[in-house]
Amino acid sequence: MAAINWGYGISKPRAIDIDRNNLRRSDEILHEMPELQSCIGCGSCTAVCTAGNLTEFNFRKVHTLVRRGEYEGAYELMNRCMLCGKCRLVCPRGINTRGVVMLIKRKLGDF
Amino acid sequence: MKRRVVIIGGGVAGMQTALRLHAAGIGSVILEKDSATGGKLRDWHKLFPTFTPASEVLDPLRRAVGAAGIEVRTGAEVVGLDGRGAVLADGTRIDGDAVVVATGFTLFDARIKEEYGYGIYDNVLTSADVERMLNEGTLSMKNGDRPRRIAFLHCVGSRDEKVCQRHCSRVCCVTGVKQAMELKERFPEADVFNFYMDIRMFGSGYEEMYREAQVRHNVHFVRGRISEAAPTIDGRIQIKAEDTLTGRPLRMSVDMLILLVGMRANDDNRRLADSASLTLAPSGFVQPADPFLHSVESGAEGIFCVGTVTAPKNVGETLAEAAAAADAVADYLKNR
Amino acid sequence: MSFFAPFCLPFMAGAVVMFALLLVKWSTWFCGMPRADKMAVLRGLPTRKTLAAVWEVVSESLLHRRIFRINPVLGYMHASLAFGWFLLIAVGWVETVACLGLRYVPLQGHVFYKYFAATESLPHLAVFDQAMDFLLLVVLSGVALAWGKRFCSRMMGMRRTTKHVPGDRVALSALWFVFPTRLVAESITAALYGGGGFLTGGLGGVMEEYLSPLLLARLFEPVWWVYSLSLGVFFAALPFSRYMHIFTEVPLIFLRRYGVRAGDKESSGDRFRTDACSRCGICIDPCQLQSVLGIDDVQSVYFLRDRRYKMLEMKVANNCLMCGRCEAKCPVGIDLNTLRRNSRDTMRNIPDERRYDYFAGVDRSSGEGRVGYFAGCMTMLTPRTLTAMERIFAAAGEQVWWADRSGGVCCGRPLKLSGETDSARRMMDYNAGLFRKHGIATIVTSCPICLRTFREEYDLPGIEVIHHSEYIMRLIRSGRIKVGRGEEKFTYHDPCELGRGAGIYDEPREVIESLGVLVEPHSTRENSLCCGSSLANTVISDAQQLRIAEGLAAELDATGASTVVTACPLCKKAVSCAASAPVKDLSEVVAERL
Amino acid sequence: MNRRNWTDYQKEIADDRYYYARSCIRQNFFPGSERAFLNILHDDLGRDVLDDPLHTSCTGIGYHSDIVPLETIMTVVARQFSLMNDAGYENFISSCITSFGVYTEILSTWEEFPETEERTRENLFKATGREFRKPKSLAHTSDIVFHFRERIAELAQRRLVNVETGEPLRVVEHIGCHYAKIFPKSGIGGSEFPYVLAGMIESWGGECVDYPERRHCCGFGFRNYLVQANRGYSIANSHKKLESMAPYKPDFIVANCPGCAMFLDKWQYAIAEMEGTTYGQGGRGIPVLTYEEMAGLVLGYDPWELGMQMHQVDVEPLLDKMGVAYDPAAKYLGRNGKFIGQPDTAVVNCCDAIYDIKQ
Repeated sequence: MAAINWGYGISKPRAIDIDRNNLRRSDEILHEMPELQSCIGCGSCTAVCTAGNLTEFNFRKVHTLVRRGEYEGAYELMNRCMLCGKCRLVCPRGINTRGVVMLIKRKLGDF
Repeated sequence: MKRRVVIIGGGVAGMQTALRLHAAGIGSVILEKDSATGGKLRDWHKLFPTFTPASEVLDPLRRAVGAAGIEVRTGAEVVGLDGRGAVLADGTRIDGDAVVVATGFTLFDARIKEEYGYGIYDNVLTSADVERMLNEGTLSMKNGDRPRRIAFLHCVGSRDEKVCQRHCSRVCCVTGVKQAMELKERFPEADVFNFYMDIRMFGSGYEEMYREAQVRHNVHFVRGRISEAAPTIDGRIQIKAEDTLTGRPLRMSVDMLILLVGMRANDDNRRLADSASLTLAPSGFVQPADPFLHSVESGAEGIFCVGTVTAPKNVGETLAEAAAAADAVADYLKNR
Repeated sequence: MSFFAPFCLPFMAGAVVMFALLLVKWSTWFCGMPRADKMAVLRGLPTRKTLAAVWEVVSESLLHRRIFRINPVLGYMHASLAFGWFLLIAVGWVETVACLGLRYVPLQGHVFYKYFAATESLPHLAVFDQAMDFLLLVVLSGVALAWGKRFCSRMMGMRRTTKHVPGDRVALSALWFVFPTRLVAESITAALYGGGGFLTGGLGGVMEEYLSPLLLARLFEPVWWVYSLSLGVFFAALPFSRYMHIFTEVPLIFLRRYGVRAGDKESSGDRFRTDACSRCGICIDPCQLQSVLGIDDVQSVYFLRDRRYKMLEMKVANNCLMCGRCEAKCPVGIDLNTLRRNSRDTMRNIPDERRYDYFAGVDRSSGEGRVGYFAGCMTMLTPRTLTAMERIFAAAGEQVWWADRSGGVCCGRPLKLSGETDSARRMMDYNAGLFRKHGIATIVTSCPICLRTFREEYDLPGIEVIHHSEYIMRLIRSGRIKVGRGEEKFTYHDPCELGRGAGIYDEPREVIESLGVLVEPHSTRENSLCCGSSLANTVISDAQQLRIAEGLAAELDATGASTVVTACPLCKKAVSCAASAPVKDLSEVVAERL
Repeated sequence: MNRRNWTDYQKEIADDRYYYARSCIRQNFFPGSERAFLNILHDDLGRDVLDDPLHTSCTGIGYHSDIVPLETIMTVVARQFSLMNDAGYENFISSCITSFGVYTEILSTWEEFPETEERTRENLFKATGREFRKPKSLAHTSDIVFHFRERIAELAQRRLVNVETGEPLRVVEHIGCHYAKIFPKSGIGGSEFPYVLAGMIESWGGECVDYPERRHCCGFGFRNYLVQANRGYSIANSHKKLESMAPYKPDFIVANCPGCAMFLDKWQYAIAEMEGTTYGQGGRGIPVLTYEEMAGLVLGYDPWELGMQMHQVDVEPLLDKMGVAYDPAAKYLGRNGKFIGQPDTAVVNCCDAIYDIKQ
């Protein structure tokens, strides 16, 4: 291939392409914790988050991305969580949020 | 002296009003523009949240109307009315002592939202199509295949400035959940995605249904509105939306796109309102005298309204309102 | 006199296998222990600790005093089997010495002395015949109780009995055969050759009367074979079964006496703990996951079993409230919570040095004072506790440094409980650094979880860590705050981490008694129930947590108190959902009466 | 596919006497196309069309790049109208989609906000002493070709059919954002299911390909291309379209807008260089035609006279398929027979380079 320096490349698409994403791990996560599907995205968890208070970590966003098959970076983001459990106390849907953090880390970290 | 009430519309609202009036010893005549009574419910499969077959509501009503000997005129389109009767399209006048407007609603025409491809792509359906096909037992893709991925789009023709339907149609959310469950039961191997702006589960048992759809049926709810639909090479439909919860655009291809069409006001509400000086709400629905104490009175003497002619309602609310309307009519006739 | 017969072989083989395996196992476990632990053992050997350990071995391994305390019937069962069998061996030894004088007798000679005494016409003494028969009867009664426990655990006052692995079943079956066959073998011997005490002799007499001598003669050798075989099978299976506890409890007692405990990381020394579990099942009953939710495969006994046989699953390890109710009752005194924690560590600890780099430079503390207040994450969600503490500090005229009022870093215990030990250390180091930086002398916290971590894990020289209940008690005692005493009835719920975890039972009670009347709930102090919201459990659902809280709330409501007081934000949240009386933090009820 | 919607969007198109406004990009990159349009209208269809040398750029590129202010562009547009008035014409036709969008937008703005029209009249008068009347009709040149598509079909020397197989050629049409996305009613068929090119393709025997990214922008996007920092985004959009159409194995792309034709053509080369992907049959790229070139081929014009040697992607495979006779030796000879120069062979012109070929 000709090595031409164009000064730019083809920008990566930002779209979440569910046709291309592999939902296997997402399905496994939902299978182990079906209650996660009942998230209505109210954002309470993120609002109280101890780690979110200090960084831009957004639990709601990360678990939603994981459910869409967007795994890249999710493990590292989940690692910002301190597992303090405040989110679990405020979730209106009664989701075991600490369990979700641990489950996502386990599935994405393969342990 | 035998009193007679003219009831315009032979759907569940009209029939129930007639039956309640009959129970109070007041006769009535039902004017139905279609060839049979039953209205929209005739084409409906099952009712939320109990999955009761629509026929289990409709058939007893129709039988009771027949048994009570209530006069039903089918093919009778009303073009004008006042407190003492209605005028039909052919010019005949039907006189009575009071008039009940139970003309119902119109389903939003999904073709207007052409970006969703209804009427263009074979496998884009409306919620009404799904009910009809479930009734006929013909629900499948156009080529007879079983869909592997289905998307529902909420709020088609509801809460949409662009098509002048600002109101919420209320029942589409729960219909979307109900149909998602029905489809999931029919096609367990299919993935079902509901694209929504808000999920409004206002009725008793609805929220439980919603959770059941999520947790037990694994229906995916994506908070984002589909912006457009396009065909793919293998005859599927590619849809685009923003996944607002992740703040990123989302796209996927589906085998079937189901548009949850909203309830809109009848086009001839304006004509009827003008002929009888009724008030219309900005949404085009008839505005009752007030929403609390006179919710079934039109404000015009001798004219009552019931059911979805005043606002989107579900079947249960409509039936209850019909009883209230009959009561108000009886009261009116007694005091006149 | 050779003291040998072919039937002895299974027994001899079994005994050799067992002792060899024990030796190999113990020495590998011991050698694999951290150096510090081994040194502690060596240093402890010549001290009084050794004597204390010997005494404990007698009282616990033989007499089972702790089980007796918890449940006398169960205690008798264990003692009759363990101590009874021990005496059978010991008295048997004395018997051979008494009969034959001081001379070498091989092991099987002692064990099967009745056989050799009969067949080789050795002397036997009636007093020993009677004594040995009595001991055999005691052991047999224990076996009978064990049978009964299998079929009806309630008889023992236990709701549940344990479920076994296949290795256990072999050993258990063999064990059940050992004493009945011994009875039969000695009885037949008595029938044929005479002798025997009231039991074997009596039964022998009955046999002689009703069975033909020919049949008895034919049965004689086979019965001794069966007895020897039972013993051999039991001994060979023992190292692979729960009966390993019989011997393993002994070194465990010594280790404990020498101050060697389970740690944050799994070590081979933990095998002395896992294998010392007798699977008595005493830990099942106090477990609220079992009693309230009917979950019956995660309790300590199953956890230790699964861990020992390397079939531990994450969902078993994670499904525990770590309330400590079972640990408080464990007759062997195994560090159940620590073992579970270090199992979680093995499963989940993935060191990541950069993980919490974002802590760098964070300091959101405010105020200045010698006393620091660390509310804790959960207290942020019980703001009334926070404002009550503010009022108390103001009333006492205390200058306070607020560590985390505008957000801080978690104490690290929740993460540690989940197994991520090394990452939790980063939080602990951060907070410890923060405390040291601000030059405080005392750190007060409202959260028992934080309290325990600060005390056990933090390196805080010169800083005293106290719970707000202790702090308030001191204020009241010293008269720095005055509270109005009324006739109101309070009940108090002991949070797990505060009571069983940190041993703070009396301070909150003293505070409450200075405000009004304290009525204790049915399960209180060391026996208090868990609220169910424990951060240690990441498996059960919110609905299940609520059911546990409802059980606790029912006990608290039953006291008829007008206010439920607790001293943990999590307990407060959990109990408030379920109790009909208002639930308040200790600080709130104090602040209301200032 | 149900095409009923296409009939919902129709517009009046004048039948004769057009005032022709050229396109900046088209006359620079596809000069043969504009020539062909004039020839077809004049010679083949016998219509009166004025190619007025006095008119200027509409300044749409500057306008969409935030360089030319609205008042200025309005005045420029007003001058074009004034020139048309002078010439005695009333039907304004534009060769460029962006110009068409600009004219439509300005006429509509004047309609909604008459004061802006007044100000424009003042500005134009101050600057040039001119006055103007608004055109009676406004159309894009493709609208005109669409208007005469059946007549062209009658005159056609060949059809959009593969002469070897007899199958209709599979054509991807690209309409250009400014044609109907700004004012759907101003485009034939609207913006969702535009019919202007599809109508030509169908009338001339081809088959229109409907693919998922059909409505997507070609990638030009003015500032997205013109600012180098954004150029990766520009090419990503073309890439997305090409990826989406490739499985349909189109025989060629026809573009409405001069910019789109240019970017869909030239980015194919850039993509091949950047990531080694070439599209089209045999890895030779998908030829990109203007609709004038398409009409010219149908009417039997010589491909080199239509300027098709100016394309990045070689058109010869398409010409072979259509059975168009051409002289390979004459490709780079100008009208006077002089050699006009030849570009280096690039990956999209060369079939022996090994690339990941997506058909």
